[in-house]
Amino acid sequence: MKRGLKYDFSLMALVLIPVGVSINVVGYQMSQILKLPVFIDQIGTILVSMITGPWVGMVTGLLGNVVNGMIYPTAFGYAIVSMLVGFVSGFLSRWRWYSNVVGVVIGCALLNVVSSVSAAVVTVFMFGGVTGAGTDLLTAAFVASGQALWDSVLTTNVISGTVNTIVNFAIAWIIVRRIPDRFLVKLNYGLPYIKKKGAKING
Amino acid sequence: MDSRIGKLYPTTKFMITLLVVIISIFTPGYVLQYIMFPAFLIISLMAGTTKQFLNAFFKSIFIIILFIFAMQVFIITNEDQTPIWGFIHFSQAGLATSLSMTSKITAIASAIMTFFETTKVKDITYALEYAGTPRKVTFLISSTIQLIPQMSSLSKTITDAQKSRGIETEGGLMTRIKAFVPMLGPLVLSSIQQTEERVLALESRAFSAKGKKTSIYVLHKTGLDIVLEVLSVILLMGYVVWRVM
Amino acid sequence: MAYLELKNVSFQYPNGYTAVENVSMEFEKGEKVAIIGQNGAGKTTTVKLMNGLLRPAKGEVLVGGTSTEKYTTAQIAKNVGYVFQNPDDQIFQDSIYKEIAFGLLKSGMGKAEIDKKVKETATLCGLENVLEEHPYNLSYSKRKFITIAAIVVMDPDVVILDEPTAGQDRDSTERLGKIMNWLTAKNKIVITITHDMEFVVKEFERVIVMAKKQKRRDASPKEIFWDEELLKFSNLKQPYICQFASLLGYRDVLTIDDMIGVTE
Amino acid sequence: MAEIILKNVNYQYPLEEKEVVCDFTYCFEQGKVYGLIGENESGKTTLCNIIRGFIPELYRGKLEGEILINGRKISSYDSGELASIVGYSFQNPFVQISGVKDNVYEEIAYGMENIGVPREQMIKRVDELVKMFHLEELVDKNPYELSGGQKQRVALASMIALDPEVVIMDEPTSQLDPKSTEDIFEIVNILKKQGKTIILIEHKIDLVAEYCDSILLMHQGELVMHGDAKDVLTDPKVLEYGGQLPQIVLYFLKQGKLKGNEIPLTVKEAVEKILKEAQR
Repeated sequence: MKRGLKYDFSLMALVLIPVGVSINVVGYQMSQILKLPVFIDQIGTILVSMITGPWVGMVTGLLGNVVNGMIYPTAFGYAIVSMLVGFVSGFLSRWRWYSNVVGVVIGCALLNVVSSVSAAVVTVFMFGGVTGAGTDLLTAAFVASGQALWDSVLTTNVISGTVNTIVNFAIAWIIVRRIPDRFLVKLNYGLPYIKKKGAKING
Repeated sequence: MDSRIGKLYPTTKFMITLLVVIISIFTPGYVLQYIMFPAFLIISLMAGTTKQFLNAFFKSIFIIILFIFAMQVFIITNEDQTPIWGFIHFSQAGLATSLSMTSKITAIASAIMTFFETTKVKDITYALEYAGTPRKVTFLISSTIQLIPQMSSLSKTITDAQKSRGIETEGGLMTRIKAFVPMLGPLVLSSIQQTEERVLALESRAFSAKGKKTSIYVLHKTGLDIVLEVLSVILLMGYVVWRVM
Repeated sequence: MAYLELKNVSFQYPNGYTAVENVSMEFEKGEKVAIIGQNGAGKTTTVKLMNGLLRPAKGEVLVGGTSTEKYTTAQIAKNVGYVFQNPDDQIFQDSIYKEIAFGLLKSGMGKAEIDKKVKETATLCGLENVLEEHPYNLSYSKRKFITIAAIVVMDPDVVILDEPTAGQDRDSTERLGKIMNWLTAKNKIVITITHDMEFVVKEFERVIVMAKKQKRRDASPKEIFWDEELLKFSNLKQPYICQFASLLGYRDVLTIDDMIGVTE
Repeated sequence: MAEIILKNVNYQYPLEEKEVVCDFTYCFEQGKVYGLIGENESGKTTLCNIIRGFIPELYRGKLEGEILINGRKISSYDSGELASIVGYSFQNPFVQISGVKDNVYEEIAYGMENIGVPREQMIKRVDELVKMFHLEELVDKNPYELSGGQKQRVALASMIALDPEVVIMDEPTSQLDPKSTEDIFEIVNILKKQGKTIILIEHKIDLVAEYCDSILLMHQGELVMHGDAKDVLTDPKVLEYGGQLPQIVLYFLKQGKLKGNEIPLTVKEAVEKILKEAQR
């Protein structure tokens, strides 16, 4: 099947992008309201990338950071991280990694590596190794113990990122499994999540 | 946003912002860059957006700047460091790095914040469309900006509905974690369900119609816009010539 | 003694808008009450005060003689169940069975008993043949029955239905009547907000009219629908048969049978 | 002249085995108001989606039969063109709005912008519509912040902005209170006077009786009864198919003195009839 950009960016996918961004924002707000100790702000990006593929996922990630950046410009710096998360997650979904446990575990690990490394690059080269959040203390501790700045930031990101990635992914995954088949058939990447056996898209 | 600055054409403001960003990146030292902060503070005073400007600055940029100094000057190992206490030491090289880095961050962030605080998203999308950006792109921007507050308030209704069927949102960590999916789930499912109808609603408004589109909302460039734009271009060219020579 | 009681309750939204002013009402077990009134009259605010989603600025809400002030909404929900107007505000499971069973699963009830209760409630709500379906495979109006079932299955003493008749066809409206009667037969209180005057005439003996933030009258349908001054003030309309009777000069007619009676 | 012809139309949603619309044949004429009634899930909305071309374009699935609009096959229209021939309004007022405009004035113009209507012409048209639909107080408000009834009115105005010949309204009042319902039916009246063909899905049968010329009754995907409102809505068979009859009709049927289409449909007609007979 030919899968050009035009194929990926159907009107349905286009309408889902703002929804994905809003889910990122609302997910974050809810985690604040519930005082959860994790950073939940990628649910929408992961979710949308799962059902609409890498390119739409990437745009969702980008748009989320653009909207955020309009208020807090540092978000522009991290746009690349969200874009990569959406992009990689979209490919994993296209390759059907998300339909079995092994794929999910490896996929999560891969997502974590991608986001940790890209975030570390931004943090080190644009912001001198700090993010303005509590995790900076961890980075400082690594640096103080004699590690190089780059290693320290990366280690911090992997540590804090693992929990975040797992939680973000897990919630997105739980919810995707609950999207009705009726809707999934209308999406170009919805097929792996359809529960009805032997389902085919006709027409 | 109804100030003189707010009413400037978005492209004008964008060009000035871009000019500041380029100059800040390529000018050595830190004095010019730091001056940008009070300069943009004055601009936001004139535009009546000081509150947002300072709020965003202290919430995101200021902390980062402090941390960069702390990290680069006192913690990171440098060759010229003089010990103070334990792992804390002072480094002149670290100070130089911090000044260069934080000054650029300050200048660029100040310019970008001012741009978005003084420019309506609506004006930005208009200017983008006028400059030939496809409607699909501007659609994404405007509908996202419109949708976020709606989803946010819908999430409050959903929280209420779930409380009404006995889901606790307060208490121990486990209780709160358990509340997350019931709170977010309906939001996602209903909004995904609605995208279907939203697509139909958009099609009913000829969203996919081919051909040229028009706009009932218009912005006009004024003489001031032209002057400022020409000035920005001249300044940029002058700057490039000066830097290269 | 009344089981559910609102005592001189007022409510103001944080933006300063007063939605309900000095409202008092009492509900006895086994009662079925309709609340009618124009949009913005304060109906939904009033019922949200009953289950603690909103807290009164003045006055108090008593359930079983105890003030609800110190309880969370989730705790009050055990006694006062509230079915939201929009079913999509609460559906998040991938099968109707799970959606209905969700509340019971947390209560520590045994599996067999849960299964029995879910099936019984589903049958009452006309969902017995679609339990394994995804909630969103049903139409919007049918989804409302899922949320009704999800509340009813929890066995609260009070069930509040917010505009359950909106968008329902004849059979579904009749089913609503059946559900309400089943509940009152079990000595529950049913409070229904509705705009469907024919439904009110058919199903209720007690009607509360709200208008302009206050309770205006609490009486039988006959008294309400022939109180022309009240209807005019509250911007409500008589049921069609009443309009018909009124134009022909009859009074106190409520149903088709009444009308046939007076015209014979 | 707008004329919609459906010939032996069958449709099945993807993943479903049952046909939602079976063997539907009908001809909708210009300028009439059609009431499409029947129980929930009897295929009414699906039928409207077919007429609007959303099926099979957006829903996929299997569609058979022939659909002609003004003598041309529906599939030969492009979607922008169809939007200005067949207008569609939805049951749920909350998704009706475009979601990209921050005020009602521009919201109404959105469809015209998309087909490239010149600005001066748009302004004229929007001003007209604002007046016609009594939206003066709403023009500066954000469409998202309107009440359900207001949203529905704005959505209808935005649809009419494209001046479609056919207007489909899918349960426009189901989520509205009586006052807003009246406002919507007022609009139906305005559109009728403009000579538009209107297809109205509605459960409020007493209002259907008052405003519709012809009735189509659907039951399990089939068109089981159709004809003039006076003929269909006085026939007790409607009840057997899960449909409803107006209160006044139910009264006369039970009373048993009048038969068939002698029975008045609305309060007004009934009172007139009785008073006339009393004079005689």
